[in-house]
Amino acid sequence: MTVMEQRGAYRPSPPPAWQPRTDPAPLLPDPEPHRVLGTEAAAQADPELLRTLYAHLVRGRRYNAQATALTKQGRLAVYPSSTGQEACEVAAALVLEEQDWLFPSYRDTLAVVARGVDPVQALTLLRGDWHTGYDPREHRVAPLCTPLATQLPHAVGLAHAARLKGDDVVALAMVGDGGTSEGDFHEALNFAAVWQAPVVFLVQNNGFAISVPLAKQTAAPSLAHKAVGYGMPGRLVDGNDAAAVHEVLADAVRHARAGGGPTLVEAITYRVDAHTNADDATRYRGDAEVDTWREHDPILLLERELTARGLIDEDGMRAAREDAEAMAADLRARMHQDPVLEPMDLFDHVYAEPTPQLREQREQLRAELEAEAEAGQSPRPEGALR
Amino acid sequence: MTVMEQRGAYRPSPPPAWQPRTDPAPLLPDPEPHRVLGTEAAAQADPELLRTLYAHLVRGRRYNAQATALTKQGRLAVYPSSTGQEACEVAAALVLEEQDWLFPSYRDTLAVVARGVDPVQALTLLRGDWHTGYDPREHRVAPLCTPLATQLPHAVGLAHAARLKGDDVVALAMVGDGGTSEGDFHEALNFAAVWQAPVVFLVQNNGFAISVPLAKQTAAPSLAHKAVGYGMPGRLVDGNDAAAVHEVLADAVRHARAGGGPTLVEAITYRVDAHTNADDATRYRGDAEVDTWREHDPILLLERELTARGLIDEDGMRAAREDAEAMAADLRARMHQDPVLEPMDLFDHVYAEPTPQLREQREQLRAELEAEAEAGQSPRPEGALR
Amino acid sequence: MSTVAVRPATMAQALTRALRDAMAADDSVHVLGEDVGALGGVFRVTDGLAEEFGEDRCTDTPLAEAGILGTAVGMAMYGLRPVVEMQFDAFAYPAFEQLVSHVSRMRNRTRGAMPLPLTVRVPYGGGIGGVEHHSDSSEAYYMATPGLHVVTPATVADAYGLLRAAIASDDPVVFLEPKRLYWSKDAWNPEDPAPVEPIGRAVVRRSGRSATLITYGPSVAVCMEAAEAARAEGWDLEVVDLRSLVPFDDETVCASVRRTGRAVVVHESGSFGGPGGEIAARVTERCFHHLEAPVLRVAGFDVPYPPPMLERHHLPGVDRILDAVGRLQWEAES
Amino acid sequence: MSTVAVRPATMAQALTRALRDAMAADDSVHVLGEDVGALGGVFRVTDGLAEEFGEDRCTDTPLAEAGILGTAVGMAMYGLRPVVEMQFDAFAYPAFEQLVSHVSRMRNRTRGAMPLPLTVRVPYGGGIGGVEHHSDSSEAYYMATPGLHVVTPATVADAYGLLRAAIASDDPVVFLEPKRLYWSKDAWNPEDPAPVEPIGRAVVRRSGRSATLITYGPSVAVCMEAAEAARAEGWDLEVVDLRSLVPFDDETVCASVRRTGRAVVVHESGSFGGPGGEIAARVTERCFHHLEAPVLRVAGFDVPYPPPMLERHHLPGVDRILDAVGRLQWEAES
Ligand SMILES: Cc1ncc(C[n+]2csc(CCOP(=O)(O)OP(=O)(O)O)c2C)c(N)n1
Ligand SMILES: Cc1ncc(C[n+]2csc(CCOP(=O)(O)OP(=O)(O)O)c2C)c(N)n1
Ligand SMILES: [Mg+2]
Ligand SMILES: [Mg+2]
Repeated sequence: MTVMEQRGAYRPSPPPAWQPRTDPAPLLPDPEPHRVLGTEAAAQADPELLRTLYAHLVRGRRYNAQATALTKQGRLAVYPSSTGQEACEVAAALVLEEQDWLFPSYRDTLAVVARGVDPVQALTLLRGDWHTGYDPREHRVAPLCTPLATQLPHAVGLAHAARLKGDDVVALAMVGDGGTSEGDFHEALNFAAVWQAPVVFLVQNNGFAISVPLAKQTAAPSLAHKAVGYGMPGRLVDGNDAAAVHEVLADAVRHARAGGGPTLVEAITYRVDAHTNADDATRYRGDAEVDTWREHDPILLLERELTARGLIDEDGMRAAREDAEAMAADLRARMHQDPVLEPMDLFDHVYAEPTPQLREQREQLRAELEAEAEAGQSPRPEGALR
Repeated sequence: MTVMEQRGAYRPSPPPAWQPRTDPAPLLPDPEPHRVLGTEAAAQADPELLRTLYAHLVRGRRYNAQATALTKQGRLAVYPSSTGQEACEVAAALVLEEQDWLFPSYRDTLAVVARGVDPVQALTLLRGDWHTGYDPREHRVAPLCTPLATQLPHAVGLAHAARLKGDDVVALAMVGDGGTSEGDFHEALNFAAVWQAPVVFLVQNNGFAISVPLAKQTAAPSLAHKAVGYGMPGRLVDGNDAAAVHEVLADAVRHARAGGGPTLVEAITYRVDAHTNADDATRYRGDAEVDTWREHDPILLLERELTARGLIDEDGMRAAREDAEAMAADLRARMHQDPVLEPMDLFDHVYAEPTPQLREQREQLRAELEAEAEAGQSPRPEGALR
Repeated sequence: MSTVAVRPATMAQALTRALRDAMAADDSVHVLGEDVGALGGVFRVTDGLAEEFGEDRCTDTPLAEAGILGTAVGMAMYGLRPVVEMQFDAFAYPAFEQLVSHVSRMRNRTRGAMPLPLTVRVPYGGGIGGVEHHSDSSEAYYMATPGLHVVTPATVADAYGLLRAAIASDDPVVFLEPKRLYWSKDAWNPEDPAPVEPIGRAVVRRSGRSATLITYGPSVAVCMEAAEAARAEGWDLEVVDLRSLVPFDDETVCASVRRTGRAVVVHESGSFGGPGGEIAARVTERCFHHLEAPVLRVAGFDVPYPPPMLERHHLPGVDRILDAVGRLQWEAES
Repeated sequence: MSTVAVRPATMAQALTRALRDAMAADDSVHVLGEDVGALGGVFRVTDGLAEEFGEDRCTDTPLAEAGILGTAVGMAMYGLRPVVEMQFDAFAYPAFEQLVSHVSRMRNRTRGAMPLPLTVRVPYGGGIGGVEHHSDSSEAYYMATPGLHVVTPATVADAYGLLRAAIASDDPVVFLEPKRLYWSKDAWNPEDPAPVEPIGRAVVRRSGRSATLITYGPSVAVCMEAAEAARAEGWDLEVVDLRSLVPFDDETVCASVRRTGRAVVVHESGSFGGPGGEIAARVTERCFHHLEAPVLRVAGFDVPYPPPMLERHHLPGVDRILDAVGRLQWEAES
């Protein structure tokens, strides 16, 4: 039986014998984003999970700060910080099993690190070194993806392939609110639903696509409402409530794993920092707005809950901070060593075997480098190149 | 005040102060497609409108048959027939005012003709002559569009431009069920909703995209359900009920004209003929299915209503058929004259002014043609080109 | 050599056979695209595959080319070998971003960790009386994109051999199928197809001493015809069928041009910025002192592909090729 | 000539000024793109336009490049003159189908009834330390698409003049902005910008007698530097800045090459299938008997654009240009 046959096929019969279709009601998101922290539901949350989330949030925040600092020091070419969005980043990584796959956007270094990729390797792209610093297969983490939303069909194809092979694999793909406007978002969600692929789409709605606010991005009741148009459930969650994000994503992953098909999750959060270090956020938003969101900070929310329930004390919080500091110190130290790049590597992975044309060009560069080395250094100024 | 400001901007406030968003309920389509013919609502329908629709349907059916016949005679390169879908084709053209614009897909020659374009001119593309045989500005009909869904953003841009200029113009854009899967569909609908552009999107869901049935195209409750994801109303209509299609489209046009923004209309219909004359429909569907739909034929439905209400008699029906025959005879006669194409025209409209390169190439062709003419005919065989 | 009789087969049949053999030989080969299932594709190249291998191996996708190629990338990331069908050349454009920004670069950006063994079949070119958007020659776009292989057959046997090689390649291959050759027939033995050669070798289709016609795909047959006609004018033309645009077989091409001292590049694609510029430039760089005349180009005009009623004026035909050969400064020799 | 002092201005400032002047002169000029409003674009080229002309004239769109270009087509169909900003070269790829299948062909397919006066601004090229997908040179794709004009400035004055000309053109223009020149400064008088020349004329930036460097956009400055350095080696190089790739100024280019007898084409874009092939081929066709050596090409390697830490090895620099000049078979002369 093919994948297509397993799912009850929908096909409109000729009017007037109109057949009942999929009921849209269960696909529609609740009007209010799901919350756990600070609600009665929090009492049911697993204390161990909450503590783990907390440690990761603190680490994540510190990682963002450290990477931003490294950018100022010229150690990174660019860093798109996820400060304020750590709950989404961390939960996305933690809900996955070993064999599952993560498809991050360019903002999701934190999720990549939380999934287990070495913090320095995860920054390879952003420091101006080769494009992907880790082996995607080793970690089951796709390369950080810059062309917006283009990673989403990859996630669908991979999940579909795994399902065809009978493997128990779920793919979780991350995208921003701006990315939902791209055609690739649409096509990926549609393929996923038609194929009932085990994929979870996590939209981090952080209010902005660089300078463009959500109101100029969509007129929808919510981004999660897009799900019904594909025939998959849409879920809305408070993206700063780590417990809620974890719960909603874990449900969606479970649903996908059980053969229930894809889910679209919209997490409402906020990008506290500028778009990247190169961005000037004062051009398009005021401090007051940022301040409101600081009061709804993901770490603060979780800390309050943990403290209220007596699940953490000052020592516990200090331990988390110290662990984060150690990570940051290590990151700092290792990032201050300049990576050694081999120019000849330019040609080695364009194809499995370099073409004759690339072999010629390789020879040319080799000769140039030798001449340069012989001359001690470039004899002529290279100013025009920088 | 900018267009953006006129529409109440949606922007999620930080949780927990969650603001109520657009209410999705009114955007969702009714579970049953809207119907008029054969229902009590039919009594309210304007008799004149019903008679006009009838005349156009009969003409349209005849046009499809004639064009298909011309294809078999080698007079047309290809013809994608809309037999069975005439109600949508005709209503789409008739709901528009003089100043409005129609954006047809490659299947919508009938709508183009119903809008007033000369029946022969409308076939220019399909007979293998130049790509567009009419002046789009004269008729406010965009060229028939082959790359699927790419005409939709054009409609949005044009409607937006007209609105910015303060002109009273609505654009109606047509697309198939298959076309809804393209990224351009998504992007166009999103732009339309964000800009509140006066556009009506008419999806003719005829069950197939060439051979691919709807079940492999989408898992949505209906295509109209996609509307809510853009924040526009979605409407479902029986696409073979000319009165219902006209009513739903007219409402949507009125809504757009009044500044209410775009609407997505899904018309459930059926492609009775093969995809084009080149297609073999027996490869992917059985006769039985086609036959069921024949019982729900748009002309039959309307004829029944008109007869039951005494709005037409045998004479009236004969008159409609005779009018259609006259159109077909004229079409036949004029299509049997071979158009005269000027090879040198290849170069004249690539740019406002031909580039020096094109002028050179033009000279080359001119010289070749002269040599050919002198030699009486091509001295060497040209077999390899065919 | 098998003893089975060599029967005429069409290029479409050879392509179908190549897909079938590849799918039978390797479970990880999956075909996907629009109408590739029950219909067998609009050119019937995937005919019978869904029936034989099931819909999960030969899948009708939703109608969205970026989605098709994008999901194929994901499938390849998981270790499958997807073969994607684009319905017509111009309908591959929606997938351009996936092709350029992902397909062509995934191996390089992951430093070899994540190769994409993926074939994109694109029916291309004109001469079939197609209405607008159905006759584009898009090879210039693919040639200018490092990381892709670009191949195109001109014969039935090559259609089989090159498609098998493309599917077997560990790198992405854009496989250009000349539409107007789908129904061309050659004597070809499906039970004993020629061995699958590696991608990247041109072949001399006709030896000659006067000048070299460098061509590929749909224009090979036209060049062969031109070479025949040229005998009447006293020219003995060599015809080189490139077969692979990337990698480019400089060796075979330049050996021929050095021998003949004159060359014309022939293709349907527009001239300006088209493949002929690259070919003429690299041949000139390598064979300058062997050239009696500049390398000339006979190509489609630099206009959007014309309507069926005018396409014969656009496509490079025998006359136009011979005119170019005539402009190769023969007086310089005498 | 005005008496206002000539002050140094950046290319970005000149582009802003061109947009502003065009918008002020003609109500139908509309700017749209991602972040072009309050932010003024990521390169600040649209700085202040939304404030001055309102958000309906300078509009932040949803994040979808095909949608941006597709709606711009509709706006142009209604008589507006849209100026679209693509944020980076590689992010124009999603709009490729709209560009090739509609923008470039609308005038032709409607037999002149529906021209599209539309400008697509594309920041292109590398040298700015951008991470992947931020440094592509995509001009080969646009050159191979009949119906588009393709222009690119190398100086502050040309940035103004060419952009005004592009917006004034009744045909679609792909306006390529060399990213690494955005902050380059020239003496330029915004109150008295040079007259807007029609598109299609190259300019000799430096006269010389030994050989011609044919180049454009970001490589012009590098070639000027190379020409200076070449003096030490006894070469007097001419530098031709093409400014317009389509139409191509055969006249100016060939006049120079006929004078010098030697030429090198220099660009950042990859070599194989890149603009240099076309340029070398057409120069050779026209100047064959004036050439002492084959036209050589110095270009980016045929690899996906490398990471910032390696880009200096990829980009054509002074040394590589001089090496090529050295290979122009000077012994043949003596
Ligand atoms: C196809 C494409 N277009 C444009 C860009 C440039 N760009 C990078 S990030 C960005 C905004 C993304 O916004 P969103 O999706 O909301 O993600 P966020 O930055 O908020 O995480 C833009 C326009 C890109 N990377 N890819
Ligand atoms: C971008 C693009 N991809 C593929 C095609 C080839 N094609 C032409 S019609 C068609 C099916 C269209 O189905 P649908 O949108 O349902 O319209 P219908 O034919 O039923 O009217 C396909 C795949 C095309 N024209 N454009
Ligand atoms: Mg965002
Ligand atoms: Mg359909």
